[in-house]
Amino acid sequence: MDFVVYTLINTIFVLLISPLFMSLIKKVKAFVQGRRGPPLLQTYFMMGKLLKKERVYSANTSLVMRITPYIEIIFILVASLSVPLVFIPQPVAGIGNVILFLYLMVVAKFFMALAGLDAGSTFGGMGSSREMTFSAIVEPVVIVAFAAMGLVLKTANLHQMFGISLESALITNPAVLLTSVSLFIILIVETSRIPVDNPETHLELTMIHEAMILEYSGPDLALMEISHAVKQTLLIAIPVNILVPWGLTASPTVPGVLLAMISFALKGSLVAVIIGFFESMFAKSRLFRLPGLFMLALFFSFSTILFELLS
Amino acid sequence: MQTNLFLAGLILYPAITIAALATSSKAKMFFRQTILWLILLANLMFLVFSVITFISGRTFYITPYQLTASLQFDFAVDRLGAFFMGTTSLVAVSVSCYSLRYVEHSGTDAGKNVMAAITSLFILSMLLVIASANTFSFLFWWEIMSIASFFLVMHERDKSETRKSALFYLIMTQMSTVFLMFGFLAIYAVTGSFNIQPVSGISLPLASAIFLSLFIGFIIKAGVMPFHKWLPYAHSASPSNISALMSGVMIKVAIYGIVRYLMIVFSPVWWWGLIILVFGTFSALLGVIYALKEHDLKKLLAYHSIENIGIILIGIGLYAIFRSYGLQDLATLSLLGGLFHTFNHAMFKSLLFLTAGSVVNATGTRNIEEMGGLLKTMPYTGVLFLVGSVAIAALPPLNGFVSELMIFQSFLQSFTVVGPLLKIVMFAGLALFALTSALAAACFVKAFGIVFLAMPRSEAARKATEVSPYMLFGSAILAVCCIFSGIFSYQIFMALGYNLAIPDMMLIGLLLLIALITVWLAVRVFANRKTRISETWGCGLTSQNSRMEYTASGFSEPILTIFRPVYRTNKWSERWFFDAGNSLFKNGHAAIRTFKLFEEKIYLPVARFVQRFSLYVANLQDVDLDTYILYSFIAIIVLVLTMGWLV
Amino acid sequence: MDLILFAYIAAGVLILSLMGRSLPEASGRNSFLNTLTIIHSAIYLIISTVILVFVPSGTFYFNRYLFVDSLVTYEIVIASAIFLLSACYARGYVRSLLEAGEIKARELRLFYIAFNLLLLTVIFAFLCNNLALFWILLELTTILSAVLIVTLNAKENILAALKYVFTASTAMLFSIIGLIVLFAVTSRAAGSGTLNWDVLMREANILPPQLFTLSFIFIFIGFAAKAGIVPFHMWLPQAHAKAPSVISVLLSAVLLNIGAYGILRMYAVAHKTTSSHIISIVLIVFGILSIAVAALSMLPRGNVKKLIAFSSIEHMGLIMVGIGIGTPVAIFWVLFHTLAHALVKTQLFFSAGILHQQYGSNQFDEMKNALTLQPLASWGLITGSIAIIGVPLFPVFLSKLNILTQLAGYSLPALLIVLVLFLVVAGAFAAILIRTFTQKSESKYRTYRTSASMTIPMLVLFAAILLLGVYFPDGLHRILDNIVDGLGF
Amino acid sequence: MTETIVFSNIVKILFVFVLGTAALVITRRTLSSLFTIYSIQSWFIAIIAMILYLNNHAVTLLLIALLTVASKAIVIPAVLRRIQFSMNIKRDLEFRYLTPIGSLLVSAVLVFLVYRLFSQYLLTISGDSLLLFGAVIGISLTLMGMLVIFTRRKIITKILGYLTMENGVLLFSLFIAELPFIVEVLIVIDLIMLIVLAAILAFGIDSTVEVFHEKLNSFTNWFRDE
Repeated sequence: MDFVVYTLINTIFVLLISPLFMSLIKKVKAFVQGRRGPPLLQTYFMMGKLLKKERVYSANTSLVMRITPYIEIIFILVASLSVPLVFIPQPVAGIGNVILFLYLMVVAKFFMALAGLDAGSTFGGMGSSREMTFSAIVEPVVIVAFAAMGLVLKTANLHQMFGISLESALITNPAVLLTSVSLFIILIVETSRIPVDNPETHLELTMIHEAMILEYSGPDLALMEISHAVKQTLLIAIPVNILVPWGLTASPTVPGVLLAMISFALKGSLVAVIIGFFESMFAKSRLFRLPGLFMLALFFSFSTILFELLS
Repeated sequence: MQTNLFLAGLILYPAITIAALATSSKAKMFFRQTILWLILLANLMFLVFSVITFISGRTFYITPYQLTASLQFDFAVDRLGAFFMGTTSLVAVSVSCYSLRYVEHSGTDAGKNVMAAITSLFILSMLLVIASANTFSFLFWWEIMSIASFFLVMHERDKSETRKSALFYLIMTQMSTVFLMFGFLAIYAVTGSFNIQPVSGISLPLASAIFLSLFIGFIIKAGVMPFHKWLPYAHSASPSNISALMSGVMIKVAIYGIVRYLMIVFSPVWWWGLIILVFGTFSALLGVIYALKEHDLKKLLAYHSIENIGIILIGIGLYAIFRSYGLQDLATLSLLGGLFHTFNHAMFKSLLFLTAGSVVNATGTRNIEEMGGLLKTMPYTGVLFLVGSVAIAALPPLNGFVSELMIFQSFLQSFTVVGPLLKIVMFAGLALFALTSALAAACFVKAFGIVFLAMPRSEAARKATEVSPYMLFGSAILAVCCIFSGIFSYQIFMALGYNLAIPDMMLIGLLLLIALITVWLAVRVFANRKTRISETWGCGLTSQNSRMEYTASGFSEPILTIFRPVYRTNKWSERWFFDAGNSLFKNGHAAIRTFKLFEEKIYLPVARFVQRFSLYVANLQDVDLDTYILYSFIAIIVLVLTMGWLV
Repeated sequence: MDLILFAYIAAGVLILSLMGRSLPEASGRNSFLNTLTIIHSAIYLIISTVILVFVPSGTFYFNRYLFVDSLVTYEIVIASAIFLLSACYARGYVRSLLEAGEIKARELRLFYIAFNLLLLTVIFAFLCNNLALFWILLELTTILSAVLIVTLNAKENILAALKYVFTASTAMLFSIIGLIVLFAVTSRAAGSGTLNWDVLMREANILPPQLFTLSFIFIFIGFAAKAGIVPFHMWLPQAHAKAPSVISVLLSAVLLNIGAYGILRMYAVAHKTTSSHIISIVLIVFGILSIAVAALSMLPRGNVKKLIAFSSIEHMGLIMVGIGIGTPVAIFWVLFHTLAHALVKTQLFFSAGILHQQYGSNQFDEMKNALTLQPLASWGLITGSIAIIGVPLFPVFLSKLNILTQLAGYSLPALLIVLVLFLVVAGAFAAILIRTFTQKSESKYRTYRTSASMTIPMLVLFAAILLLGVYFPDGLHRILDNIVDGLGF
Repeated sequence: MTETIVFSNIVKILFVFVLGTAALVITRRTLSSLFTIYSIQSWFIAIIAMILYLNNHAVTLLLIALLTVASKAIVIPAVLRRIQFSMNIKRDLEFRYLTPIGSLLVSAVLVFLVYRLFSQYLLTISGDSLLLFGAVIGISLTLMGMLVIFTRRKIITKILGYLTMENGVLLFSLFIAELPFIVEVLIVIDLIMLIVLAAILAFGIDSTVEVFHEKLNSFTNWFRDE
């Protein structure tokens, strides 16, 4: 019973909060560039507008184009269940398994790449080819980072990780700090932020993520944008909830959950601001320089492991 | 019940072979169909047999035939044997159902009959290798398996490429028999008996030597990295239903050998496990990297077999390490991961080969650069290929993910337990394993995307039509198995008595379904339902043709540049000029050549050396009479000398 | 029981005198002479099976110069069976040689006389108890087979026959030295000198080991030349390639066996003396050397009969290794291997003969679209070579596996070397067969009509090989067991 | 006592003569002289056999001596001369692998080698040093015969080399242990058949195939009427 309540709260909260973070990042980048930037609720308005528009499909597309948006959203939503934002339920049949969480996101990426190819346009093809290449290169970095965290916290289940971080204040533990740096780099890569890929631009040669959803329109595009936003919130939530867990509650009491929601909103927006500044500081790096960045994240995770082994 | 099923199968297969061979020249299509239906029936019988034995858990003994006192065919099917026989017969059922119509495509009537005959012998030999309880019958059926598969690879023998790969295949299988025989005979020298039972009282160096020779023998047949080169050639040369059988099941027989000898005959030492792990990891990684540059559909799938065999070996290697350290539960987890991946790979790889066979038949070419847009003309094959690709790319709801998850799980849980040096190895293994499965996903996006999506790139692809329902049904059986064994994996393991700490895929599937329904309803209610068809955005270019699309080599080019040191691609170009001063350029062409490391550096030099040395020895003997007598004279003198000194 | 011996001699003399009289002209002559030969070898087969079944082993004739024991009867039955099969095959084969002009009508009488004389000498060579008499009969077989090689109307045959005669007889001279030393040793040790197998077997344990090894080595040189063991094998590929296929069958399946029989007998005696380990080292070294040279010189072969000849050398090497190991199981399987090798070798040479008639040459590159023109011969050659490599459904697999099992007990490195050499052999056969049987050419070939007399022996052989590979008759098992006990292993 | 010393001296002298003839066989070029040397060699061996017979009165020795004289001194050289006449070859000039001097050096080394290796074994059989010496000469004569076979070009000279090898074996048997006489006779008959066949083959090599076959047939008709 407690699990059903958890799913409802967690999903609704994540759907509500993620567009906020997206527009907050846009606001910060605009502020750094000296402009006022779009209103905070701009992403909500965009979703609403897109839902009302008609769908336009290219003649070459097939079944894959039509089912990908749905696959995107449902896999990301199920992945969101393994990252408790507000309160930690009793573990149910390994939902929080790290590998499951990562691979659910890989499914979303897999079908998005196929959709990119389906329209038969050069940009879609280029987008999915680059997306699949760099997600393949980053995959070991991600898994080693989570493995390092698993080594530090002695468990491979996200729910238990958050539980353990709840009891012992981990902010002081250096190993966790190192993994959170590599987790932040992974966040930048997975949500295709500036050094890896430019989310705002539609300039053919520079966009990777945007190229794949170039052919989408109307409700499909809305679904794709929402799943992208939710994914970003999940990746923000993991380092945040482990480093600064004080908002999280173990029991589903109403005041506790409300407090947790507010605290997560604040923490999340703080990270969003950091991302905004981070993006403004860098220019998009050359494509084949990226593996260097990934190796940096890998270096951090290996140092965590060495740190853990030696101590 | 089991005995008469086993015996019935034992009699039916050879009867089919003899009947088909006897009437090979005259038999028309009707007779061949009955032969194929009989093979299907025989496979079904063995499937039922292995399922019963697997569930009953009791070992099934039978000695149907005795050649002499010491040489007899006794078969013992325990749970491990039943599992492998079940996988084999399941794949065999779907392949024989598929080949009911597939066989009609190629070759003459006689050729097709011979192929059907040898296929039944091939399937029987695989089943009996797994079932055999003593090394004599193991070697007996192992050799028949090799020779039968050699003849099947030779089916389209008028193509020179088939001849080359068939010869290469035969030499590799004979080499694997050399190592196997060395191992088995050494065991016979120690224990004095042929039957496979725990070997005790062996000095470690001898046990390691025997294990290594058996291991090399098995990995040659399994197509693991240094010895993998025959696999892509053999699979692309042989007809698709045969390559489905070969890569789906024959390779697993080699894996069965390794597991049987590791689990029962020897008690593994930790560095044995390390060797298996290292071979597995590099075989997996290089397998998928080479698959990425491959544009021949069947070769691409063959390289993926190498990758998946590598993954299975990782599971088995981990099992050996954990068992030598006494971590029983981790050992069972990794072994079950390896074995479950064997089953999964048999399912989705045969599915992919069968659907690839239909695609190759429909378009008449194996090169994916000339395909495209087949999902619209061949929807069912497309969907089945998609299920296969999702399974092989280890994406959650399906079975590929569950077995890779179990191996990931044993990697992750091992950190808290194993010694420091081994932890570093584990981390490196984990990283490489993750890279492999991610690259596999990328490769299958390329394969599925280029073959089935967007616009057809050649006339043949445009005119492709859906294949016959038999072929679809054959592949559908495998697809259903993939989905079923993926979603209910947790329940299956619980039923078998192993409760493992893996997520319950049925729950995940349920959640996905609920999410799908809610989202679908939400979109149906809120969103606008009008859809419009127009043409793809091409920066204002109006004429939209297939040359605008991304090609397979384009898709894999970024990965090729990142992994350049592995491929050691060299850019080759030649130019012709009108004038002597090389100023007026006439024409020329350039190419990026990937350096075939294994072929150029290992196989060809060895082959050339043997050729040169044997030419030298042969010329030594094409001489006249005087030199003959001179040789005898020298031989006698040497003999007399040594005897004088020795005696 | 001397009656049976006289039956042999009477049949031989009768047939030869019949051949001496006036003969009908060309093709009639061949069928007349051939029927006589078939009758002759059929009689011999019947007599030897009668001996096999009724005559108890260890009976002596002709004041102890000839004797019969289980090994002798086993070898005689094989030899006369092979002679009968090749006699039937010869009827069609020699007729086509006549039509092709490779053999002259007036040669036929010489051909068939030599053929039957060879049968006579082979049977008596096995029968004789005295080593010197055995030596003389071996020399006689060399001369007769040389004559048979020469009957073909080609220059290289003469050279091949000459090489054969010289290499074989020079080596055989050294075995007389061995005989003389043996005779001196036995007269010194046991009072009266003897060269009879049974006496040698009895007195073996009192013979001085060093001297016996010396005599064994000298005798081994001669018999090795006859059995085609490596340093003395030079004549074998040349003789087999040039001789008509019927004769190369006899050379390969029967004459090599006599050499191996002599070495086996000598080893049986050596086994009783205390110095048998040196002798087994010598045998195994020579065996592995033969397998190595044969395996390596198969790869660049272009001529089908030379390829088959080299595989005979390889199998004789394996038999030497088997004898060298000396355990009862190894000897049991060596004897089985002689039978299996003889049958498969005959099958191979018969198919090579037909292909030779079809294409007029033994070169592989000439044999275009063989499978369509001569399906029986091509499939005969394919199944034959698969059998000779040692693939399960055929008998050679059983004997090869078991001899190697005994070798594993003896020394593992040797086992590895032999296994790798068998790999090279398999590779060579595969490479050559794949290249040959997939050659296509549009040019029209007249298909050579194989007569019934050629196809029947091949089908009989194929059935026998397959049966022997799958079913191991108890009768054969019992015979081989008493031979092994008889030889004192 | 004295007559045993005299006897062994005579035998030693005859050994020297036999080795001399062997050296001549290796070096001589003209065929007719080769044949005479061969018959002289056979005579010497017959004389040795006779002397041995006088010494220990074994009847087989006498018979062997007479057999050697009959076959090897008279019949075989006649057959060879007749064949050489029909092939009308006079001399065999070319040498292969070893020049005459080289062959002589090698055969000297061979004699020493055989002596060095086999002395301790053969002593136990032959009893006194003279018999040992004879056996060693016998084996080295065989090896020298083999030397002739592979250094000379013409087949006829190879046949002659084979005959000297056979003489060496005969000498060896005289000193170690005489085989039963019937065996010696059969060996000689076998030798003659071998020589005739080799000669016909040699004849075939030089002439055309038809002439060879017709000669082969005439030989068999002769063989059949007997």
